[in-house]
Amino acid sequence: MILRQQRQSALRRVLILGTATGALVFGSSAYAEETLKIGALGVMSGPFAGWGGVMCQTFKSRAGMWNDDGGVAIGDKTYKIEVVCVDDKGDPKGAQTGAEKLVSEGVKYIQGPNTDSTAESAKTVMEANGTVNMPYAFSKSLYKAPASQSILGMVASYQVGPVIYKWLMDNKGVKKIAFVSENNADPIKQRDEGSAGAKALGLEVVSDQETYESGTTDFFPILTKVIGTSPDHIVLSGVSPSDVGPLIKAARELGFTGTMSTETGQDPKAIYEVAGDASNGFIAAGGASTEAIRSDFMVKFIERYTKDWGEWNDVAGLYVYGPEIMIQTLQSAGPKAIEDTNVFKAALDGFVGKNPFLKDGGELKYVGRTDYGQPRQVSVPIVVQQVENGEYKPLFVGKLPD
Amino acid sequence: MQKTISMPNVNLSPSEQRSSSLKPIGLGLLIAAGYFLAIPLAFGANGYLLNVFTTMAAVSFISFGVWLTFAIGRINLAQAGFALIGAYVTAILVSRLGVSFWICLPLSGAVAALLGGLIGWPVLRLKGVYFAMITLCITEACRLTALSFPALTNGAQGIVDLPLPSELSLFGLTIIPAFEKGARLPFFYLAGTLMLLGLWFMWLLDTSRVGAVFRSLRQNEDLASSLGINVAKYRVVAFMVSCFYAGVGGAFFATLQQNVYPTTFQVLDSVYFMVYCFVGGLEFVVGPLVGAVVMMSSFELLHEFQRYQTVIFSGLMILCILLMPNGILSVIKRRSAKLEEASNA
Amino acid sequence: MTQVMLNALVVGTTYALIALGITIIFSIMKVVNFAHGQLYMIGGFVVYYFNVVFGLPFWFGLVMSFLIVGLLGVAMELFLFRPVMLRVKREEVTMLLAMGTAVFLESLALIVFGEKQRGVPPIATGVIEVFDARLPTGRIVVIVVAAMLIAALMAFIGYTKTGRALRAMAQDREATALQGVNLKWLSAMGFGLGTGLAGLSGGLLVAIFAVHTGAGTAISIKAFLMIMIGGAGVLSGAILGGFVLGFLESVGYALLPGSLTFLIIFLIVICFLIVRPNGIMGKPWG
Amino acid sequence: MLEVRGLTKIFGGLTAVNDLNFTLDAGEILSIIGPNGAGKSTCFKLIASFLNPTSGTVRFNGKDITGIGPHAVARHGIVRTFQENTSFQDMTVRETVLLGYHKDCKASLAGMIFRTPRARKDEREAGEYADHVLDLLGMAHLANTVSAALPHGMLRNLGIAVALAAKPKLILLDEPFAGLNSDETKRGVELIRRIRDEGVTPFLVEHDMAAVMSVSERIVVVSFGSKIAEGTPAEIQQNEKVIEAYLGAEDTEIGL
Amino acid sequence: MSAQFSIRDLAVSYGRVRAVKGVSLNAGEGEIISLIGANGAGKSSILRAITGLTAPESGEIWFDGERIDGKGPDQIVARGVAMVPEGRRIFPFMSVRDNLLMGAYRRKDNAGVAADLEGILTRFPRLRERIGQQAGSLSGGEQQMVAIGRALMSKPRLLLLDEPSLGIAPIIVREIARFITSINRDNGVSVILVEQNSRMALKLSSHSYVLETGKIALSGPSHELAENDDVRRAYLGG
Repeated sequence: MILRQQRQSALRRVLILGTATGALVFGSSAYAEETLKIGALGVMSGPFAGWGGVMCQTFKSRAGMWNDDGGVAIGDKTYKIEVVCVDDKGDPKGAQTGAEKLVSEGVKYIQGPNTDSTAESAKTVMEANGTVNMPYAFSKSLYKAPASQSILGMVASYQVGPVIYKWLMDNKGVKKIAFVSENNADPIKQRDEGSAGAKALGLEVVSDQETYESGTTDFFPILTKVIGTSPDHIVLSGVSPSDVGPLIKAARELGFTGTMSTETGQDPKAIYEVAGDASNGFIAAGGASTEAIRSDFMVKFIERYTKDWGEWNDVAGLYVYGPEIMIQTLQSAGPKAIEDTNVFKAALDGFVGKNPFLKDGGELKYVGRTDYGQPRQVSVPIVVQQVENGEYKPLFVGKLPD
Repeated sequence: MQKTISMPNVNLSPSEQRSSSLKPIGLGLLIAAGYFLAIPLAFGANGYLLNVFTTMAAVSFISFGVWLTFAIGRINLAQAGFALIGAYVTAILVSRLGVSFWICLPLSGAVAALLGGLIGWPVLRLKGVYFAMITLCITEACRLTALSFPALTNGAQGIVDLPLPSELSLFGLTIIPAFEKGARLPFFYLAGTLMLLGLWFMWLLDTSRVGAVFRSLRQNEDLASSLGINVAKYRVVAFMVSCFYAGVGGAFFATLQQNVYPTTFQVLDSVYFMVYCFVGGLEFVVGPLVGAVVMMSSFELLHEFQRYQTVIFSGLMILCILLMPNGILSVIKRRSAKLEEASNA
Repeated sequence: MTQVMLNALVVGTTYALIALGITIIFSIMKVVNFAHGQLYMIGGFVVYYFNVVFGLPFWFGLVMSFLIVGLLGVAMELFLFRPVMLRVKREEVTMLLAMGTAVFLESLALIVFGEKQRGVPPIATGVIEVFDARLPTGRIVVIVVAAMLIAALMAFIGYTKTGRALRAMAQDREATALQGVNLKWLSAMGFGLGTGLAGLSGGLLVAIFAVHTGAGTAISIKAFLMIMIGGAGVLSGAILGGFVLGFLESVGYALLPGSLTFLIIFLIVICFLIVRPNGIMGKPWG
Repeated sequence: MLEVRGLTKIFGGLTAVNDLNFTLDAGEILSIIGPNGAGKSTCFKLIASFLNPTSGTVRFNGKDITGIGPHAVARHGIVRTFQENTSFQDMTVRETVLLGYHKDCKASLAGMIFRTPRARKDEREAGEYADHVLDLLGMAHLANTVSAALPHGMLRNLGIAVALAAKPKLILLDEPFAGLNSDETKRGVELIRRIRDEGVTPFLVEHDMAAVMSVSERIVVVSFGSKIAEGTPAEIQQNEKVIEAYLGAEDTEIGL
Repeated sequence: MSAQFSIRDLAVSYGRVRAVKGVSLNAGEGEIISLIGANGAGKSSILRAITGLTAPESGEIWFDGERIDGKGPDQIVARGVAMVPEGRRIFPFMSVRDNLLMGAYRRKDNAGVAADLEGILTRFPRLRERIGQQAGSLSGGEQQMVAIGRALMSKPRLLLLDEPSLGIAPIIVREIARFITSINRDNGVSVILVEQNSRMALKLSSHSYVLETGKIALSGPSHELAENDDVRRAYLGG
């Protein structure tokens, strides 16, 4: 059924867009009056399509909800949100061209990119044009001065990691910890930060040099070696959604009995589908979609997303914070910020927004002063949760340092 | 010098004789004028389009190298690997040693060419799919090397925040002013200059005796060697020239993006360089340029289709190969030949 | 070390199955099918849809993965490769066509199947301990099935009339036509057999690994490595190549830091091909 | 001029050429005959250095040229032709012949690309020589025809033309008469004599007995890689070993 | 004579090159006819057109009262036409047995196939010795035997032979010649023989056609042609 739905909508879309081919040349300006164009730039094809694709879909669904409510009020006017997604294919060259494309269409606010290499390449464009973007990448040079246009759109793994490790030390008696990661910029960076964090907590890091290549199907060889160091806990650093299930499954099949975790957002259903019962107890940072803590608004969003894209993806619960805080900040900064991002940036410091996704509400604000010297990170609650039969059960909710 | 001789018994259509209908110098001037005058006048204020044209020019520059290896009958999937080498040479020299970009640019090409020569010497003995596969392995090996030696390449983290090109001066005379942050025109002109120089050199090469030797290698290496042509030497020369183009192009992209990662150039890039040569037409020096322009602009135009962009793009690519297996230029040439024939009749 | 050897055995068997499909296509069409990994991926999704979404038995899905991906291959041969090969002689064109098909299938799969990774319920549970090593029962089932499939395929190619004709066609198409073989039918069938094997391996392996739409390229590159090691177009070479790569990978991961393993594998393959361009079992075709 | 000593080539257990010895004097027309697969072509490839012998030496004008590579052999003055349709498909006849002159070009690589005066002089000389060769072979009228469109018989001539354009001292002709009728063969024989008169020594591999007998001054017969006889055409026709292994006796029943 | 096989006004082109320009010929049942001429005269093109490897440009080909031009090679083989291609074209990496069995691809009578295989091995004892060997490792003469045996395995009623003597020692050529006459005589198979070895062709056949640049220059009973002065000068070196 899911399949058919998607196909039908796919077909319709192609037909509609096909007839509009004539008008597509360099972006239409039909709605310019009351429309606020916001971009999403990320990897939407290839092995990492799960990141940029979900980011784009999340944003589109959230924008759809705003528009259904009549739009977003900024100052005196109400704006409809139009989301323009650009696929950078995970290619730095594509990210730069894509960023230029969004800029040329008058976009001032962008979600993404999703990886260090694409975010770094887009940065040159962002800085030159005064465009604000929210990368989901952890390279510090994106957020530290002289850079000023990028805001980390999520909780950094090296912030989540220690929180989880501390909890594990206190509650599960973990002493020895091992890290496994894919041999790629972001995962390796997260591994290194995670490993340093674990050492700082006094954990014994028994293995943190093992990496596997993108596209590996069989993780037995790599995990054999990791498990050989007999860790109590294995961290899958920056693991891509496509690898997490097979990794958990392989570790359990190799007889690993300790705990496992990752700091990035993962979809529990997908993990459960691949790893089955082996996935139970797997710890991941997530959004706010678990039943115990989510608000009614979150439920609505989940419904909307499911309606738009056929199936809920828990990662969307993480990506939805970016657009939310971006729009809320715009509202608080006022209409001038629509054209001038300096106004927006100036508003970051004192901004306090509402978190509509958690039952208990809570604040949305910007942090990162300690890490970057300026508020360049979205502060969202760290929801640490555990997979149980394809669902997340929340373990605890942590907070980011200022 | 060349006498026109009547040809009894054999009826040849014009396409069977090497025609000079694409008048090279005029075409070169046209491309130069279009690029350096028309585009900046029309789109000078549009950063996105300038970036697209810059990328097109630089990518077709790299593709010229692939075209040359096609000319000697080799399917070269190593181009992205050598571009990555060039990119890292520039990144390392510029960021660690503060060497001027203007020295790094040709130097990256030279390093890539040198490595290409060393690797090419044994590898070029292979032909067909074997050569294609081994060059694919080379591209992967380059990426993995960049990942595996962080002391030099900073591993997976890449080398970031590369400085923009500084002023190029000779005897106190400023030839090229320093690039300003956010200014796109300098890169646009630089890419265009590279592209035109690359095209000019390819044209010189192709129409010279060396070009004829290269073509003979594609068609029959044994026959060529029986005539005293040092086949091994010439194919290594072709490969080195190709790698030089890759290295320079890689250095350009590293500077344009101000960063380099192991994933900056990958197998898929190699494939696309090949695609551009093909779509344009392998018989024509300007083939890679035409192919890059057509394919990249159609990809950009397909942005509106959002998540169907890649499907439609690859579908178009397949159609292109199905309908024009010898490239766009061959179709144009055939049509003009037909028109000529018709007007003669 | 037992674990490393067992890993090598599991990986090798599955790789051999993957390599067989691509080598069949290469031997009969002289086409390096760059879309092999994507077809493998589609095979995995076929099994997923039949088994998980439609709730039918795994083995039924497996048969369907062979049939559906095989038919896809037949269509590729009929509508893409044959018309192009009739018109152009340069082998680059078919290679490029295969690359285009790979990109097309992958992006289409992303739209149709979505971005999530998929898996199926385990076909067998439990783990067997062999000395100090562990071997999950699911994996045993998969290698046994894979080995049986390989044996069946070898028997088919070696001892049946159609298999003989396939071998003949790989050596000389015209001479084969002169024996009364309908080449059009046979080469479409051969192509379908090759892609069907890709689908079958994808479908079988989804039982122990997982599948997502971006999985293809890496599989393709590994498949190329295997057939290059073993000798392109030689069935026994593909099997050998699969095991050699599986062994190198398992041992490499056990002894070396991560990324070095594949760097070294690539370097070995490059050096090896320089010395022996036709692979271990390679025959100088044509 | 050419001296072949103990030439042996083994392909994975299969002995293609076995301890072959013979010499060739300048200006002499020598032929190797034998059935296909007897090792004639392999022998040619070994002399022209397309293959490395398992053992044995090839000397040319006193210099050892064993296994130095085809282009180096060509530079010593030995150029071979190929069987049948070997040509540069997409090149015109004149372009092909110009290429044959390549080894006598004196300009450097860069010089060729950037058209130095030296390179232009080379081109002029190559052009003149190419026209001379085409005239010699009666192909001037086909100068601008693409090889692939050449009439069948002309391809062989093109092969000889391009070999001659390389100014050889010794030309190895691989089955120059295959597929010719007797008329054409006769003209071929004349052409070979004319080549010899130009100062190029022809050396043939052939299995057309009649043609070989009429053109050769000396014949070497090989069977299964080994030389079984050597001598003048008349001697060969009477040689018992040759009759037994190669020619056979006439069959009265079918009249052959 | 009612012809079992006939060609009318056949024309064959490759691209712009016309290889065969309006050729007509007939062969009666059980007859051997030969086509002689230089390379490029169009002999092989005619055979390729008959077997369906090349589609004729125009003209008709009739076999057993049925028009077979435009049909695929598999259809034509099914009707009882087999060809031994120029250069033998055996499958070098297959055993001699598999090569021979390939010839019987279309046959369903397994017992008959086994008997015919036995018959061929009896006729060519050398092949029996090498039955399991890869065909590529055989000598030229033996390969020719495999190629002819393979063609016979399809039980043809018309056998096309393209240059069976090419590159083969005269001593073996005789053996093959004897074999051709014997299968013609014993099995009643009609034969179209294409040869450059004009002497052999004229000896073996009852009727011959001399081809020059795609056209029939001369034709007639072979023994008459053998006496013709033009033929003697051009083809027999007399």
